[in-house]
Amino acid sequence: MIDIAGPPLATLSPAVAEVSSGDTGWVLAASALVLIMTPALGFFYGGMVRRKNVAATIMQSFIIVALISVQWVLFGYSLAFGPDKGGFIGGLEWAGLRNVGLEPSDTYGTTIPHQAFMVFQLMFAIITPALITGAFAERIKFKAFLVFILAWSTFVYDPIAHWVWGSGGWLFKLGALDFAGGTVVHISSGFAALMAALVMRRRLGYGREPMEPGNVPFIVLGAALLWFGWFGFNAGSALASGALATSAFVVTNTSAAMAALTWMTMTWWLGGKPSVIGAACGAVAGLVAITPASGFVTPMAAVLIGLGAGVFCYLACRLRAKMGLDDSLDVWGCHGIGGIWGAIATGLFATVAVNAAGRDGLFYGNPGQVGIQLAAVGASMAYSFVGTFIILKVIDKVWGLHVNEEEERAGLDLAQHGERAYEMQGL
Amino acid sequence: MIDIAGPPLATLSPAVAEVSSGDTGWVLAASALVLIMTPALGFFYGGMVRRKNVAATIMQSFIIVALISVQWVLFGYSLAFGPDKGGFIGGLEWAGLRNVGLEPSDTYGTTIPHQAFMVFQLMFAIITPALITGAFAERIKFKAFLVFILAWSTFVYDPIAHWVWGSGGWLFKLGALDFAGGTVVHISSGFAALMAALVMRRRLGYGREPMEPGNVPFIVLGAALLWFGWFGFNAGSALASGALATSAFVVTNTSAAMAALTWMTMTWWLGGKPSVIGAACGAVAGLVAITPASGFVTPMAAVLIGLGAGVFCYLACRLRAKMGLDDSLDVWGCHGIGGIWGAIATGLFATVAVNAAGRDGLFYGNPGQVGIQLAAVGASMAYSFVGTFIILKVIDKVWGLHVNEEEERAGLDLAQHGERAYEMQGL
Amino acid sequence: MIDIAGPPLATLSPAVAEVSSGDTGWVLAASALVLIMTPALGFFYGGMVRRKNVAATIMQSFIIVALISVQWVLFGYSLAFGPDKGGFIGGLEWAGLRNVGLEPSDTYGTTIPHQAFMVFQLMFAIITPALITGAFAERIKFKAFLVFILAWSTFVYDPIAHWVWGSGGWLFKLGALDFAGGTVVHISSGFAALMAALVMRRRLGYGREPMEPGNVPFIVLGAALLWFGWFGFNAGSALASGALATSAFVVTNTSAAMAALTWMTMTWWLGGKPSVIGAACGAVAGLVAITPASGFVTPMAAVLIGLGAGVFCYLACRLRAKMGLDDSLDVWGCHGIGGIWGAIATGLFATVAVNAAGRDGLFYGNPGQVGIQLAAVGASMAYSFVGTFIILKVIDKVWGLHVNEEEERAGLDLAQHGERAYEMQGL
Amino acid sequence: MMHKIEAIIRPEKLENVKDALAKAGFHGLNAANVVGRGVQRGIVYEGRTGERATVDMLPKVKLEVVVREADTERVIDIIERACRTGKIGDGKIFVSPVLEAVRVRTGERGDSVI
Amino acid sequence: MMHKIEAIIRPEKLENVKDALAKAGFHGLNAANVVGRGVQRGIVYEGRTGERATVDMLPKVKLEVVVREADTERVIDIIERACRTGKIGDGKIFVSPVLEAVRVRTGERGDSVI
Amino acid sequence: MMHKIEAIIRPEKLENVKDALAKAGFHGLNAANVVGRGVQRGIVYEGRTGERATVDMLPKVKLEVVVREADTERVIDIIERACRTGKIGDGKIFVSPVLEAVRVRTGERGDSVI
Ligand SMILES: Nc1ncnc2c1ncn2[C@@H]1O[C@H](COP(=O)(O)OP(=O)(O)O)[C@@H](O)[C@H]1O
Ligand SMILES: Nc1ncnc2c1ncn2[C@@H]1O[C@H](COP(=O)(O)OP(=O)(O)O)[C@@H](O)[C@H]1O
Ligand SMILES: Nc1ncnc2c1ncn2[C@@H]1O[C@H](COP(=O)(O)OP(=O)(O)O)[C@@H](O)[C@H]1O
Repeated sequence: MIDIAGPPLATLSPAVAEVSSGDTGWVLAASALVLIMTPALGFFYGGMVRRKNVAATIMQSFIIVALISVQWVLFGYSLAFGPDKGGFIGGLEWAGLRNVGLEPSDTYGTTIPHQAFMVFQLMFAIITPALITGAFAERIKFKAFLVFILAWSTFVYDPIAHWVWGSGGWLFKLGALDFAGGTVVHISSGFAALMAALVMRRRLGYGREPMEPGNVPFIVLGAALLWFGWFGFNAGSALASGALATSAFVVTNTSAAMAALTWMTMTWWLGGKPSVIGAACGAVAGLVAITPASGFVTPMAAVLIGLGAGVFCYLACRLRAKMGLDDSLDVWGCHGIGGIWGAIATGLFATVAVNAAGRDGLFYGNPGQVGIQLAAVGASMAYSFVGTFIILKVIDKVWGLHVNEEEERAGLDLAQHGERAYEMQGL
Repeated sequence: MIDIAGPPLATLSPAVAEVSSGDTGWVLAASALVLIMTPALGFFYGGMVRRKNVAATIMQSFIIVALISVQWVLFGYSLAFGPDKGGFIGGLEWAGLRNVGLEPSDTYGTTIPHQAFMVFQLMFAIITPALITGAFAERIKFKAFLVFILAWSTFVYDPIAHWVWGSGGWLFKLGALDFAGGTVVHISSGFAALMAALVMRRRLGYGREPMEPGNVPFIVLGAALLWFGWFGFNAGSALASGALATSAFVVTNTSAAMAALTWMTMTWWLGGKPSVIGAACGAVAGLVAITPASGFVTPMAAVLIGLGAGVFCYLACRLRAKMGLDDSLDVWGCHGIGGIWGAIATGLFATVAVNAAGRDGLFYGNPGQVGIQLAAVGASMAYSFVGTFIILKVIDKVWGLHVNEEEERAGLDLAQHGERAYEMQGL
Repeated sequence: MIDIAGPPLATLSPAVAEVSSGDTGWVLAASALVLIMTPALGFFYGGMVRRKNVAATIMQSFIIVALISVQWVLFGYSLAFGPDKGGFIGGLEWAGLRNVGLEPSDTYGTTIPHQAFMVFQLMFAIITPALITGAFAERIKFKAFLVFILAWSTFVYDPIAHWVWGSGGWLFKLGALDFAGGTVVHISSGFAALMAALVMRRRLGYGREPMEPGNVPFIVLGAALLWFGWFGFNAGSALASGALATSAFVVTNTSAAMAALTWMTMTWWLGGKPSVIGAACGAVAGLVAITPASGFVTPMAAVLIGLGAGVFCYLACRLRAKMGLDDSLDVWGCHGIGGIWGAIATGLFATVAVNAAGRDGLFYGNPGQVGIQLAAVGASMAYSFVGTFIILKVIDKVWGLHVNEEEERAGLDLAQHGERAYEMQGL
Repeated sequence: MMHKIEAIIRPEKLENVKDALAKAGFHGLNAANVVGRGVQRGIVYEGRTGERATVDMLPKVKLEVVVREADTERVIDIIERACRTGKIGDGKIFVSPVLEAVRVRTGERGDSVI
Repeated sequence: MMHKIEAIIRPEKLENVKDALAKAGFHGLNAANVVGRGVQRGIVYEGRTGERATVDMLPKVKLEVVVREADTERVIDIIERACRTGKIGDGKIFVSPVLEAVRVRTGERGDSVI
Repeated sequence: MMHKIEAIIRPEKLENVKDALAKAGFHGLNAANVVGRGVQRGIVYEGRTGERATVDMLPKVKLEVVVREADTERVIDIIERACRTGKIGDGKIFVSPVLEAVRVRTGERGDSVI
């Protein structure tokens, strides 16, 4: 998933259509690793909400896995990666996976079965909308949620994925570097989350009542599994096993680690105590920031990228809180800001010494790359922002977005699903 | 693990005995993935029982991993895959893994070390009896449980595995298609569970007192890890990395997703609210149903298989409840019915377009396949049903199956293991 | 990571510097598997402490992942594996990963990128200090903890890793067999834990108040994920996919299984009931004991090694308890004794039939190997013991090791991190 | 003399009643989770697969306020108004005598401490 | 006048006593988890590795039933019978006066509401 | 007659007071978790990202000891001393009358059972 100017390299050599067993094995393993990230996210988020909402929050991530898996096979993959229509969207020629077979594609991942590329990409299509759920946690109607996810995936994610990764996509052609999805995944979801927080009313009692996280171990469990899965996310994006995958693996781990330390230190310094949740959030922020850069930078650059992620994302979250915005689980601070920082950092630290198919960044003598990166950031940010607004407003009109007050007080677990997360300890 | 008529292909070319590093890597990774499924099952089941039984329920799955790992190495593998004795059972020539070395077998998985095949198979031998534990949850004596598992593995699982997968096994010769264990794993355990529910008395208060699940997040955690591990289960059953593994991976994911959506929708429709537990159970049902078909069908067929799994298994569970049968965690509904549906669906949707080594099903012009599938279903169903009955009755006579009333009231955690799952919050 | 006498084989053929995609894929997958072990350890330990300390305990493992990931990249790897200085330590030539690139090293893991070897080794450097945290659980100051880990890693782990695995390391040259880290990982951490328990005061109320484990499911979750990850730990230590990795995988599973059964049986026999925690601890003990042996022994030897682990480690834990030593979570009993047993067992059961690059043990006609093993044990034991003492004493003087009484009563979650693990159920 | 007013109320009403009491100047109170059975004999619980069971003990909150005898009626009134929905399960209030009250911090006695 | 009967009993006996009271027509009651110490000074807790400690506070259920004075003896009797095992730790029953009872739903007062 | 002494104290003081009471010969008692509000109006809770909120209900332990009337003062005194820190939030003690006590195990009545 390297975005570089010009036609994808693979198209130059469509003859090489043999499946590599090593590469396929790695991409399948990576796909499994990315799959587990979305339930992991459910635990990361589920641990942060109050106990009356934990099952519902986990459910949101879990059911997205199911929903988008079906959407993708039916038409999502075709919209995102199908034959290009004007640089903006893929056609429906590949709907129902017609023409998506077990031979390698001549465009995407040319040493692995086309379906392996498809299923790896699916995992990204799953986790992106799942990230947004942190913005409207603890108060959205389940039905409205389902419609939102389906619409957002189809009308926001699929086009942006096409722009950046689809052969023929306009951002792809522009030469933006985005190894594993900083723009497509994190900026799009981060700004969708910001819009959701602007459109939806805040949680009852927000800013007055304490909203203590219900289960800190779940937060760490989620963060740990996200970290684990992110190796598939980033190192799998090499679409092959070998040096590039190794490099992506190493910088991913380094950035996550540095950001976890940094965020924890920030909470120690500004909040008085080293926060466990802060360490977990920091790791995620570091993973976010390294995502677009992961195929282009050195381990020492990753240390700095992680440092920046810890500082910027933490401050963004505090700012968000100060503004009284109820992006309940800080999706914007983590993914929006982390994604922007990552995109810029890619423009700063990228070097062809790591990836000959990439480009140099500012610090390696190519100042123009930063501008290209910002263009990609701006485009996906704006598109996601506006698209999310429209979708939410339509849903609010037709079905209503919010549970009513009584349901919110009772908690979504009971109100929306009729199930308590933990057995009532009725003696 | 493809079952087709005639001698296994590999035996035709025993000369090719070189270990493929790519295939071995994939099979080892897949084995690790399948290993985690059994503790995952422990959480899936552990979350469904009341909190006084959660540790004991998780323990049942966990200790089965240990117990069968030793049984398999000592004699189980030899019984299942050792030199054929009349199509019914393997001989003890391979007991203690004698003759099971690091060179490829000339029969099973001919590009990987024989021990790699052995250990991959072990993971199936582990999870199958673990599935049954859902049927007698919250009331079995731990000692009786251990004896049951050991006996059932030896006298029921090992023979059926031999019939279907062992070279020389009679069902193998019949030409039944079972890619990853619909018959051997799911039908055998599902009907063992039904028998267990028939033989054992119901939980105290069953049908009068609410038996609220103790920990819904654990259910979803279990289901998510099962989904994750099932990629190893099904795509690993190709015993090689490449196109077939990719295809199995894709249909596995698709069926799970569709079934999760379907089951959730059924609970919404018939129960009034979209159930979180329902989504988790649905995913498992979809995974079950696709298991025998996973090497033979297209992604669109997987959508239909998942749909059927969601509908049939959910209705089977309701039926079971209506009949007042205490198959406590619905093993029969999920695995018995899901397994049957999968076996039949394989007979309907299989196509040699996906797997040249397979066969066409009804919809591809080979109506006879459905009959063969039903024969395999019937045989393993009947054998497991009867075998389970005998084993349970013997154990009941000798040691007693049930904990006494006082122990059941107190919960198995304390009564059987002397450990509470969660620290008593004694202020 | 095979330690045999003489210069490492790889150095003999520095010309073969090509990256194998299969081997790299396996080592990356194995690295991810080992990464998840440390958070898993957090849950294993976190479940054993009282609920007021669960988040803090999990945090210790989690933050070590971050801390050591950065330390390793900056200088740790260089100290452990950098150019040898007198057999005792590596030089700082590789600090900041200078000269650690994407081509294979000519010394370590010659078919995979040097950074892949580096990151695989990192995972071992992470988990080793994390193991120690069980010794001072529920009472250490977070700041002191951080300093301790950093110092211990640098001054104890990195040198020992160099001795045993670094090319030029003196134990390496001696011919000690340690496939995956019995000495480096388990004995060093186990005896550091013993020293920590000797230096630090016991938990308030120790021996008077019951210290009931807070969350048994977390213990099993941790043990299961440790088991899962340990396949990467041991089978990954082959640094290649194939027969040796397969063999390591099989014996790892077998020993874990046997030890889990054995420990559980011991608790049944001596404690009256089969303990769930016992089964989990047993599995870990079995994994510990097989670690040094995992590349050298047969599955049947693994059964015996697991049996020994279950018996010896369990008795060691009881002995420890009887002596009133508060090694709170039995690190010494599990890792110290398990590591020694494993090192000796390697000297007993090793056979070149499994690994031609290894050596025969006592039972295969080479009694001298046991002596060499004991030398390696003794050296790392003594060094770790003394090093830990000095580090702890210095920290105690400068910052103080213990939280104060009030903080200990309140629990580390609130006192050190200002976060409760579970939402206060304040109605 | 003082009275202890014990009110067994719907958990979701605790916030309401706390606020109402604070507004009227009654800050001191304590509350705990209980389960209870009354005229409201229980609700039907529908299980995973449609099986039904009756839960006869429902979760309630027990609120305790110790007040001066003279304030009893006012406090009862506040609680009643804050907690009434008119549907079965609204709860009960019980009043009992309290002979003495002590402030631990200072050792003060009598109804001035409440 | 009314009485409040507080019974501190073994948790596993709650089901019994609830049923017995219902049979005798006493539906209204509430219950909560407490820990307690009495003649039963505690039990020995054996840890993971054999270390022993004494738990002096054991989990109990505190059952509260408010009844008409005239019913007090009957209810005590029912509770005693439902909870007695004859072994240490069976619990205690305390009776105290209740001056007033209110049904929140309707505002009704007096012993007809219980 | 007997008295019930209800003390609402800081959770971290329970151990102290239990020991002090045992030393003075008072073994029987029970305790439960409650939340409470008093002069101590609450503490500020700082969230993950710095947002603040006031928690007005703080966790407390409610200790109950039923004693002979003659022992009331001594027990109050012991509790006061074991629980006093002098800072707001030390808690309250309330005393109320108990008319009867029953030992379930034997059926014994009166103040000898406590
Ligand atoms: N006699 C009683 N003694 C103690 N608690 C009671 C009694 N009667 C009712 N309660 C408590 O009051 C709660 C509400 O009573 P309920 O009869 O359901 O209310 P309503 O009178 O509005 O229908 C019950 O759940 C129970 O906890
Ligand atoms: N004086 C007391 N005040 C309050 N609660 C008490 C008192 N004495 C006993 N209890 C409660 O009663 C429970 C049972 O008392 P215990 O003495 O163990 O029963 P028994 O008299 O049958 O031996 C104790 O656990 C405690 O909760
Ligand atoms: N009038 C009251 N009725 C019932 N409980 C009370 C009352 N006043 C105080 N409490 C309880 O006592 C606890 C301590 O009271 P507080 O006023 O904070 O102590 P202090 O008087 O030392 O400042 C409160 O948290 C509450 O649970």
